[in-house]
Parts: sequence; C-alpha cells; structure tokens
Amino acid sequence: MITLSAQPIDAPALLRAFENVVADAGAIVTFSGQVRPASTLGDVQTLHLQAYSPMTERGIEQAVSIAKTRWVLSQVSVVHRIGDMKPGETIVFVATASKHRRAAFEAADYLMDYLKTEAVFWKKEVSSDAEIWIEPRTEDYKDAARWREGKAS
Amino acid sequence: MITLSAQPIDAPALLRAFENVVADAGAIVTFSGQVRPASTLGDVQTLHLQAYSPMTERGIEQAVSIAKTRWVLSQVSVVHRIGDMKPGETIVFVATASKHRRAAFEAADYLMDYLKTEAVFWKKEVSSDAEIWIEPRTEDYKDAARWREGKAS
Amino acid sequence: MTRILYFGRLTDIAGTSEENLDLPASVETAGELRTWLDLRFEADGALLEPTVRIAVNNEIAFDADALSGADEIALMPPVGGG
Amino acid sequence: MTRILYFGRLTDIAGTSEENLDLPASVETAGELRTWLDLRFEADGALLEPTVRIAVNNEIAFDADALSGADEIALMPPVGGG
Repeated sequence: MITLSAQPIDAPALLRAFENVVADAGAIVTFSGQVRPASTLGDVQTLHLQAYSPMTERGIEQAVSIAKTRWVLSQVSVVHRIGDMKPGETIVFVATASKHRRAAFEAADYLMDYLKTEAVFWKKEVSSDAEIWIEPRTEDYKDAARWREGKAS
Repeated sequence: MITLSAQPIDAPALLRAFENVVADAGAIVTFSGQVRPASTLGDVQTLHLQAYSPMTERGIEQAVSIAKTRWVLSQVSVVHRIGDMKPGETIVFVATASKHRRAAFEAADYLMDYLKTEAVFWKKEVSSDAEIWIEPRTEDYKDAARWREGKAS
Repeated sequence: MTRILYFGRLTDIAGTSEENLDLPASVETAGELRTWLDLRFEADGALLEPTVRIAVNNEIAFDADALSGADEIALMPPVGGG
Repeated sequence: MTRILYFGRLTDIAGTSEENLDLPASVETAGELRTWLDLRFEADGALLEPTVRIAVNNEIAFDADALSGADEIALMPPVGGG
C-alpha cells in the first residue's frame, strides 16, 4: 500500500488500519517523520514537496519489492505527504509487519533510507525571508549506502 | 513513561498520546508485538505473563536510561502487558522520539532486545493440551548480545 | 511472618504464587532458605539451581546474604523476557 | 503539443511548473531539448547539467534519445528524498 497524500497524515489512524489488515503479525514497526521547525535557513514556515506521479510511486513500489525479497514481511504500508505542510506535521509514515521483529525493524529502516535519499521528491523550505530548494544531505547518502554491501543491519 | 498493564494495549491510542507529548520530534519509531497464535507447543490459547513489581519496572527504567545515554532521545514510552492474553493481542508497545531517525530506530530496537531477553518476566503458554513455562530463546540472547560490543547497529 | 513469592515454574512447584511463612530460626541466609524450601516442596533440587535467583525486599541477594529484616523474599527462575 | 514539466529549482527557472509547447522541428532529441530550453530561459547552462535528468512519458531518457511520440517530458534536478 503506497499513498501520496496532499492531506495531513494521521499516523495513529494509519497504524490502526494497518493493525486491522495484519492481525497476528507478531511484530509491527512504524516510523513517522515530522517536518522540523528549524533548518540551516532559520525558522521554516512551510515545507513544499513535489512528486512526479506515477514515477514517484513506482520508485517506492520498487523499494518495497526489494525489501520484501530481503526480509520476510507480511505487510508494508508507505504514506507520504506532498504539497505544502507546516512544521510538526507528519511528512511520512512507514509501517512494516513480520513474524520477526528484526525483519520489521530493518525493513522499515531500509525503506526510510530510500525515502529520505532516493525517492523522487523535490523539497522547498520557505522561511520568513527566503525560499530554498533542498539538495540531498551527505548523511542521507551514507545511510542509503549501508544497504548496498549486503549488510543486513 | 513505563507502564505494566493488565488491560489490553491499544497501540494506535498510545502512539497518539506519544505524538501529543513529543510534537516536533522529527522522528518517531514504534514497535508493537502481538501474541503469536502458534508455538512449538501447538496452538496457543492463552499467554500468561508474570512480572515482579517494582523490579520489572526498575529493570526497564535502567534499559531506558542506557538508551538515553547512547542515543539522543526526546521521549521514550514502554507499555508491557501482564497477566493473561490471547493470540493477536498486543503484548508490548515501545515508542522512541528523536531528531534523528537512526537514533529513534536503534533505541527502539535496543529496548525491544532488552524486553524480549532480559526483562523480568515469566511467561507461560497454555494450549489445548499443555501448559509450559517458556525459557529464553538462543536467538534472543544473540540479539541482546549485539549491543554489548559497542556496536551501534 | 515473611512473604514468599514464587515466580515462573516455581509457582507450579510451590503450588502457589505467594504465601506468608514463619521461617524457622535455622534459616538465616538465602542459601539456607533454598535448601529448606526445596525439602519442604520435595522439589528434588529445583530450588537449588544457581539459575534460580533470590530477591530480598526487591533486591537480588546471594546465598550467603542474611535474611534478617526480610519482609518479602522472591524465588525467581531465569527470566525469559516478555 | 507536448506537455513539459519542470521540477524543483527548475520550476523557478522556467517560471512555471508546466506548460504546453509546440517544439520546433530542430528539437529531435532529449539533448537538443535541453539546449533549446536553456537558451529560451537564459538559464546559463542550468538545464545542461548532467545531474538534471529528463523523463519522456514517465521514463528516464538519455540525451541521444529521440523525442518522437513524446506526450509528456519532465526536467528533473537531483531528487532530494522526502
């Protein structure tokens, strides 16, 4: 289940829906990321996120497929906010379900690394006196690179 | 926030309460574990979990303290079910909040390893034709041992 | 009177998860309590296993530790996590 | 008419996130489109950077790829994740 949403993300409601689908999973991990109030620019008033459908969804689907070959997962959900959002609002929600907690943790971690570094999004921060398009951070590339050497954790 | 609960655990409601406390965290990771319907014994009808208060809570508090020295965490919540529970019911809920997703993931993973291997609980599985007290699994010890060599992931 | 708690499989051996006992004067240490209870329950050494730990007033005690001032004593097989 | 999409900072350079254009006959490949648009926007080479990728009908195209049959062309600076 992959969704790009222009509406606010309600992580607890998404977790409830996820639980209903995967009853008896054994282990469920969720990640939710919130828009940060401060950046290098200063105080962020609005974050603007562009996606390119269906290329963005296709990329996420591919990352989910890879995760499913690496770990035994009974269910995966990815919901990503697009458009304009305010600090504190949830920008991304990922849920993974597996019989084994290690698999659920690692798959969620892997998907978040994909979403934060390689996913097809363009991001603009708007502060009181500037607007800036954000380029990928070096730290993010390092996180994603962790998965390329066959490392499982 | 550490709670032992004889009542069913509602993970989405706990996530909502957690979100309200940690607005603007940046990253929130939750883990919830469900009672498995099958074990080596056969079909589990009831899982019975004993704790020894306040020793059990003290041990969990100590694990949370260690996590807070290892990772920068703005908030941690641990809720553990005790008493009798049915397959599919949530037995444990852990939530971690941090500015950095890696810290939130690793701290939740660390706490779950503690909870599944070293936490002061005694566990009995009741199936249709037997009752058995469960001893720690080798795999669980291996998971917990990961954290003892200064490995961060 | 001392409150004695039995956890995990020791609940089955003791036939109860807790009881209040007047300990005999000869039982002065945690180790002596093990031996006395093991005989009392005909537990065949189950309470003597070193993996069974004893807590006195919610603190782990060693076999040589005295029981004087003990209000609550717990007998705990290896913990299995949740 | 071809629909052209501009993403990220290219939205600012183009002054729009999308437009419908009749491409001149001389613009036959993705690379030729870059050059033509870069001049048109006086973008000073911003569209020529190899990190700016081009997608034709939602598939990544190389500079030598022909644009015949292109309904939708996207110009995409490096993606930054969400």
